[in-house]
Amino acid sequence: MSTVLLVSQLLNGLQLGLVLFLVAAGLTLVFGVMDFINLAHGVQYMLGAYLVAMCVGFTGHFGLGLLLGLIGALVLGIVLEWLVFRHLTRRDHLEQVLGTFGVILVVTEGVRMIFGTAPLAMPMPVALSGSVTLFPGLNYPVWRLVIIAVGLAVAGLLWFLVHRTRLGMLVRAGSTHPGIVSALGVNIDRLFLFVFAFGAMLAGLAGAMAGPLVSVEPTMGDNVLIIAFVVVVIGGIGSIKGAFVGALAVGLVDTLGRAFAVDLLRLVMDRSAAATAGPALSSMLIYVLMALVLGLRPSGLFGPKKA
Amino acid sequence: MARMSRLRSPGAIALLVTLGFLAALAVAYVQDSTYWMATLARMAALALSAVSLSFLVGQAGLVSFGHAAPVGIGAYAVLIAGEFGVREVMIVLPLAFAAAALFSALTGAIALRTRGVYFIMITLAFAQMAFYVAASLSAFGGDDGMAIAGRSTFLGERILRRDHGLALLAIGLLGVGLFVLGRVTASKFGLVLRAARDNETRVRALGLATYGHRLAALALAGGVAGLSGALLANQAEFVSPSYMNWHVSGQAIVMVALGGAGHLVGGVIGAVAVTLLDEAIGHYTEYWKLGLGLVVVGAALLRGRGLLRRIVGGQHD
Amino acid sequence: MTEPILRLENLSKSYGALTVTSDVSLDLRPGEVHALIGPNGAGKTTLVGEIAGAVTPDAGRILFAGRDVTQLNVSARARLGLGRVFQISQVVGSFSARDNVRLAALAHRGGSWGLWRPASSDAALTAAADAALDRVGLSARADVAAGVLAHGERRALELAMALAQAPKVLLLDEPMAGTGRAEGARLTELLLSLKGTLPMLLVEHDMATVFALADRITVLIGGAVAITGTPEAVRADPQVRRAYLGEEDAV
Amino acid sequence: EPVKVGFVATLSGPSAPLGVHMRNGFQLAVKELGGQLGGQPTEVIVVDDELKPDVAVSKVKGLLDRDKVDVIAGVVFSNVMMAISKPVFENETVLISGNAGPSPLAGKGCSPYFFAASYQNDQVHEIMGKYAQDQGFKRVVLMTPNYQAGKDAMAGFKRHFKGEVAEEILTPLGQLDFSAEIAKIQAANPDALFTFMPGGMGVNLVKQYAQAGLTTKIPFLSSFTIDETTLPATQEASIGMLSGANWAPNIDTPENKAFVAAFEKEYGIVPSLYAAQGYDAAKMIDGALKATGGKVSDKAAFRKALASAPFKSVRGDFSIGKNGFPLQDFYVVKPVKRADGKYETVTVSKVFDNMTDAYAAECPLK
Amino acid sequence: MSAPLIALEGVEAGYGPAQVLFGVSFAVNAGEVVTLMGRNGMGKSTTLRTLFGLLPARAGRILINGADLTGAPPHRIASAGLGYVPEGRQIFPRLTVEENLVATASPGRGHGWTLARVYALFPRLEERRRNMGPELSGGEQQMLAIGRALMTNPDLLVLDEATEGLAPVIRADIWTALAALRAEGLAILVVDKNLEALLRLADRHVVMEAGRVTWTGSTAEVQADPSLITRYLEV
Ligand SMILES: Nc1ncnc2c1ncn2[C@@H]1O[C@H](COP(=O)(O)OP(=O)(O)OP(=O)(O)O)[C@@H](O)[C@H]1O
Ligand SMILES: Nc1ncnc2c1ncn2[C@@H]1O[C@H](COP(=O)(O)OP(=O)(O)OP(=O)(O)O)[C@@H](O)[C@H]1O
Ligand SMILES: [Mg+2]
Ligand SMILES: [Mg+2]
Repeated sequence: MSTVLLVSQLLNGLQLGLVLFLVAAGLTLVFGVMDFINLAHGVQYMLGAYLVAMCVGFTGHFGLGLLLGLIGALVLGIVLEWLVFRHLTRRDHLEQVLGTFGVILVVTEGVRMIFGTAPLAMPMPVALSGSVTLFPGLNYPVWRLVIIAVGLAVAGLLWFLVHRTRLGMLVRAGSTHPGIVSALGVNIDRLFLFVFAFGAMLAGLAGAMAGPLVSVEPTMGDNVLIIAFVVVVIGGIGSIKGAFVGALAVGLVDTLGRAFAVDLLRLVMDRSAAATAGPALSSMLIYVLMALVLGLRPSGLFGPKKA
Repeated sequence: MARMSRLRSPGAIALLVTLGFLAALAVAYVQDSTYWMATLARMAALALSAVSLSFLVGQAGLVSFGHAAPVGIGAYAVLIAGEFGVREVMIVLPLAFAAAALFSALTGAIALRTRGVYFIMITLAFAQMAFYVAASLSAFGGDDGMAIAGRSTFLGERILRRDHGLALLAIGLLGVGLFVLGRVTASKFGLVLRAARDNETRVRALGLATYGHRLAALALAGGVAGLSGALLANQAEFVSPSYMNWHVSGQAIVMVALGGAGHLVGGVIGAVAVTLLDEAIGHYTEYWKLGLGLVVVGAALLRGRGLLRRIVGGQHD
Repeated sequence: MTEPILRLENLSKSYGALTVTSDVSLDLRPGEVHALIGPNGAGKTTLVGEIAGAVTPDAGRILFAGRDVTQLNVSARARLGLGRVFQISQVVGSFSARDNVRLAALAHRGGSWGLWRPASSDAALTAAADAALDRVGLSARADVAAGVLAHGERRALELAMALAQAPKVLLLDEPMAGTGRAEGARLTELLLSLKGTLPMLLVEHDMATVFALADRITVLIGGAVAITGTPEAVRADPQVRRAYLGEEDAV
Repeated sequence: EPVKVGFVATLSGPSAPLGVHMRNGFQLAVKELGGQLGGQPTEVIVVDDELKPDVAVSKVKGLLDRDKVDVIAGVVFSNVMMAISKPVFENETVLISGNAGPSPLAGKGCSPYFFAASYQNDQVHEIMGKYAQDQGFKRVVLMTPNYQAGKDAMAGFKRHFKGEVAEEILTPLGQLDFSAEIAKIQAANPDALFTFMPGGMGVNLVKQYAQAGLTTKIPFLSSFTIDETTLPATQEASIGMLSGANWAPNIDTPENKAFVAAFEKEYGIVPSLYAAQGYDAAKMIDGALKATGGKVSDKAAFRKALASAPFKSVRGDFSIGKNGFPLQDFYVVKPVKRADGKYETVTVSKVFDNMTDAYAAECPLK
Repeated sequence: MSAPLIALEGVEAGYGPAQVLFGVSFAVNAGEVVTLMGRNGMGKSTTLRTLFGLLPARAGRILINGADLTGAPPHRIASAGLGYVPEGRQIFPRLTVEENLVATASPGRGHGWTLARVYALFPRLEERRRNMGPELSGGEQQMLAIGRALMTNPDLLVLDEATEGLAPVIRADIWTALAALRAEGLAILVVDKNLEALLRLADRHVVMEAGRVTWTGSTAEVQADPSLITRYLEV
């Protein structure tokens, strides 16, 4: 196994992990802060991709389109919060699952009615669409490097926001005692709205980042949602640090598993058995990882000790 | 008061539901609508699965996001037994029950270390593993799935071949399932289960080991779900990993939530509602999921608690 | 001298740099009320947790009824006869008060694996529950959901549950907290009536209760035993007065 | 005697575009025929199989029992086809595939009630195998999703390709990110890549392959990966890649010209081979009914008429073999950008002429 | 004379179908210390929750500085100058001790409470400032809840069983601290079981019975007629 291959696979894992982090960060915040299970988070990822694709197409300028699209995602987040989600916070988890599942159906079908079922193209600046030589023998797509940079920047920003600002403290306080926070003079509804819209925008950003790599279609959020949940619980609910570590772990395990599972299995079994067992194993790997983590640490890596 | 509570007794509820289904089946039979008979069989099977999930969610407080796995395992039990030439209901059903219960108990042994949302997700993880294992069983159709050798027989008779025969079996199992799970809910075992759902620290401090009770509840619900899977496999005469898709688990939760988790019948109501909605809207528009979604969101928003709690009233005791 | 029913030998426990239990040894004799007092954060609740099995000590042994229970978990110890009243009420909120106590009685009488007969049809269970509720004066509130009870009533319910459990030893973590004058007086009376038959380890900041009930008092300061002795000896101890009792007239 | 057609298609989920194309093609034909098939007023009942075999079976039973349809048509995916074929055949109803052509139905398990307006699945992979062989490629990497159709694709490719298979990569179904696999392919540095990545997976792969800058270095040979259902999403990224097909918009027959124009006018999108097959499926029923004088009740006559392929396919050469599968031509196609900015495939070369599938010989029907 | 700091006028409230408060009326003036007394379950905590808007008032009015804030969200009521020490401590478990204090603080108004002053009042909190909320002992949590309310710099401090579970010496400290706050002119509304201390601290007393105010009067009146206590607070 060459170093080049290993390095590029590590980069790939990192990049996948950071996209997952962008989705999981919003999810874990909303989850941790409002004790709200938002299944519709994947839909916001999808909407982000659609909005940015549309705005870029409309303005003909990538940066401007991205900005407009993200604002759109923020606005849609606010609208959804206002229409549906705020009526579901402080309710049973089961009802939240029900309500947000309904939102998935409605929004997915709505997008399908408007944009059709066919996947959409995501225009991208030419400068970012090629690949660069990182070192001799390793060509790497520029866009994936951009994703890595954006993901790391957002991670830093979020960590600072949550752990170093008063807003972050309120967010953590509101997650367990919303009534008391508000009885101590803080407008809790506005706080929740903010967290929610911000989470929606992050999901939208993730969608926009992934858009040039993947098929932009109405159900693109489905699988991402599940994997993001995996990330969130591996890291521990409500923990940004956990989401970060969990996302990188999932990204790396998934990528490296797909890259090397077959080769590794070949060491212990014959070629054809490895060829079939390998892929089956690598698709299971992140779930195995999750079961392992939760089996050993029932509240995830960085979750509060008592859930 | 006394009469009300008798109406809410497990026996009365199971009987009412069974009679309701039987009446619908009778109408379908008279009209000779094999379609409706088949649909009723499917509905009863889905209701059975939803009832078992409702037992877990509402009584034990264990929200499983992997309920499709025991259902699928029950279905695969029928398929695999069939491939070995075993098609007798009296063997196949216990087999489906046992296999699904075993799976639930084994995975539950680990999953029960976690609580709340972590439990939701770890059950999903195990169900996904079951899904991928099923998809790699190339001898049994792999990802594509496989037709079962034929519907199960009852004491050697091929009475399930006719749709009303299968529907009768499904309705009967649903009635029995409701009755048994209802009794268990009201029993001392159920009392401990519900207490542990609300305040585990207290139950432990009383000297009751919650783990065993929960594990037993998981195995029981898993087994019942396995029966549901066996029925579904017979109804479709086809088994594939898509039985264990996470969408199916999600749909089961939606059924339970829609009907109200506070009472086992909520599962029946949810399953019937979702099936009928799918049927009713799906016939008119390609965008039927939009309609379903609107109904689901509306239900979640409009209702503080389960539909049924409105009708039947308070908590089950 | 009678053999103590509960004995702690050199228990220690730290959280990081903070030592919460420091080489604590004490015993509880049959029929005795042994009070455990000390400043906030002295480690009383932690010690109760170690006895109950919720907190694992770093070192030391716990002997209960002549048996080493250090390795047993919470429910195993409860089954051996350790009853506990929590500092922060732990009741099953959605159950009626009666069902809460019924649950406790069930734990004591066994049969929690009864899968078939309705729990409500067991008359003996209901009778035991009603008796316990009556003892703490909650009969009138038997059908009210525990989550809806006022704070003070919930304290009484906790005690009723502990009684229904028919424990060999009762661990009481601030049973008086939150009870009013009248309820407090009744509780003290109830505990007095149990005295002599049921050994109790009593953690309490209400000095009136402590001095009314305790046969012996152990004062914990900074996780370590400062003094164990009769109420008079403890009250007279200057260190205890300074660190704990203060100037407030302690009845 | 009005005709009722039950049309089964995947209309929700990520694979919906395929079903939508196929259904649109079918409905376009019915519309052009004045809402009639075989001169009879026709009702088409469309159901969504959700790509779940058990759901499909349940809905098909509804079509058969409640709606009492005369014909079942459509079906994009083979697993759905395998699941529904049994109840449909037991009901002695004709099943006309608009796309799925699983091998069991072509070989020993062939049925007198089954007719395909499409192809046998393996054939499309065989095109690329033959093409790779003809091009003189020595080492190729094969990559498909890890399921039966994927393994069939590899087998189909290897039927005509005699060079070395450097690596066989199986990927999880529904994969989003192919970076790991692309790095592996790059490291293996083969003469070409053959892949079968239907739907959204294909879109992801095409985009990521192009971004890695591999299109010009390692030829991209594919089946069911690049067509008019995915081109709107991949656009420029797909240029330079190749695919196998039994149809392309530029096939030069009058029927095809008319079909492509009408489809674009009606739906505003460029038709794909699924649309063409759906269209042909309707024309096939129409032709057969015309032959029986519009009678659906005479099932034997209807089947006999169908077997004679009584219509002019948009593909030109088209006849039905003894197992119900067509004999037709197969091409290598490539995507191009049209003057109006839309993308479509055009034929590069014809690889097989009037080809029979590999399983027909095993079919016991005479 | 200016309007009272807070005034409840005929307030009714309850949980679900159960009504708990039946026309509760009383007022607290600026700088005044008022107690709310009554046996367990009489509605004291419910009154405070309704005052803070955590429970909707079904009838009646809640006036703060003369402004009608009935139905206003809790944060508006708190911002009007009310600091709340809820029953059962309710500290924020995901925050450190120090974060608990500063998260909801509004510095620079009212009586000028700062972190330093709170730490001076409760040195134990300073020792544990980096610990997470749940790691505190019961009594430490109680101190934290009081400190947290002070950090909002209220004009009226509302304490619901704030000395529950505190060591006698600390309890004494808190009564001393409250007396000092009172001397600074801070108004206090207090629910507590410790009658002797309440009589020493408060100006006026409001006694509740079954959701109704059954007696109000001054400390002098209580001291003059000790039978009041037996009548209202004992069985
Ligand atoms: N999990 C933990 N992690 C860190 N420190 C802890 C933990 N649990 C308790 N402590 C600390 O241990 C000390 C003893 O706590 P404990 O609850 O036993 O006190 P206590 O004597 O019961 O006090 P009180 O009378 O106030 O209830 C406290 O300072 C507390 O902060
Ligand atoms: N969350 C709740 N839901 C329903 N009823 C409640 C709730 N909280 C309190 N109650 C009921 O309201 C009544 C008054 O309770 P409240 O807590 O106001 O009493 P209190 O005077 O503060 O008593 P205590 O001295 O015990 O704290 C009680 O009968 C209680 O059962
Ligand atoms: Mg304590
Ligand atoms: Mg109170």
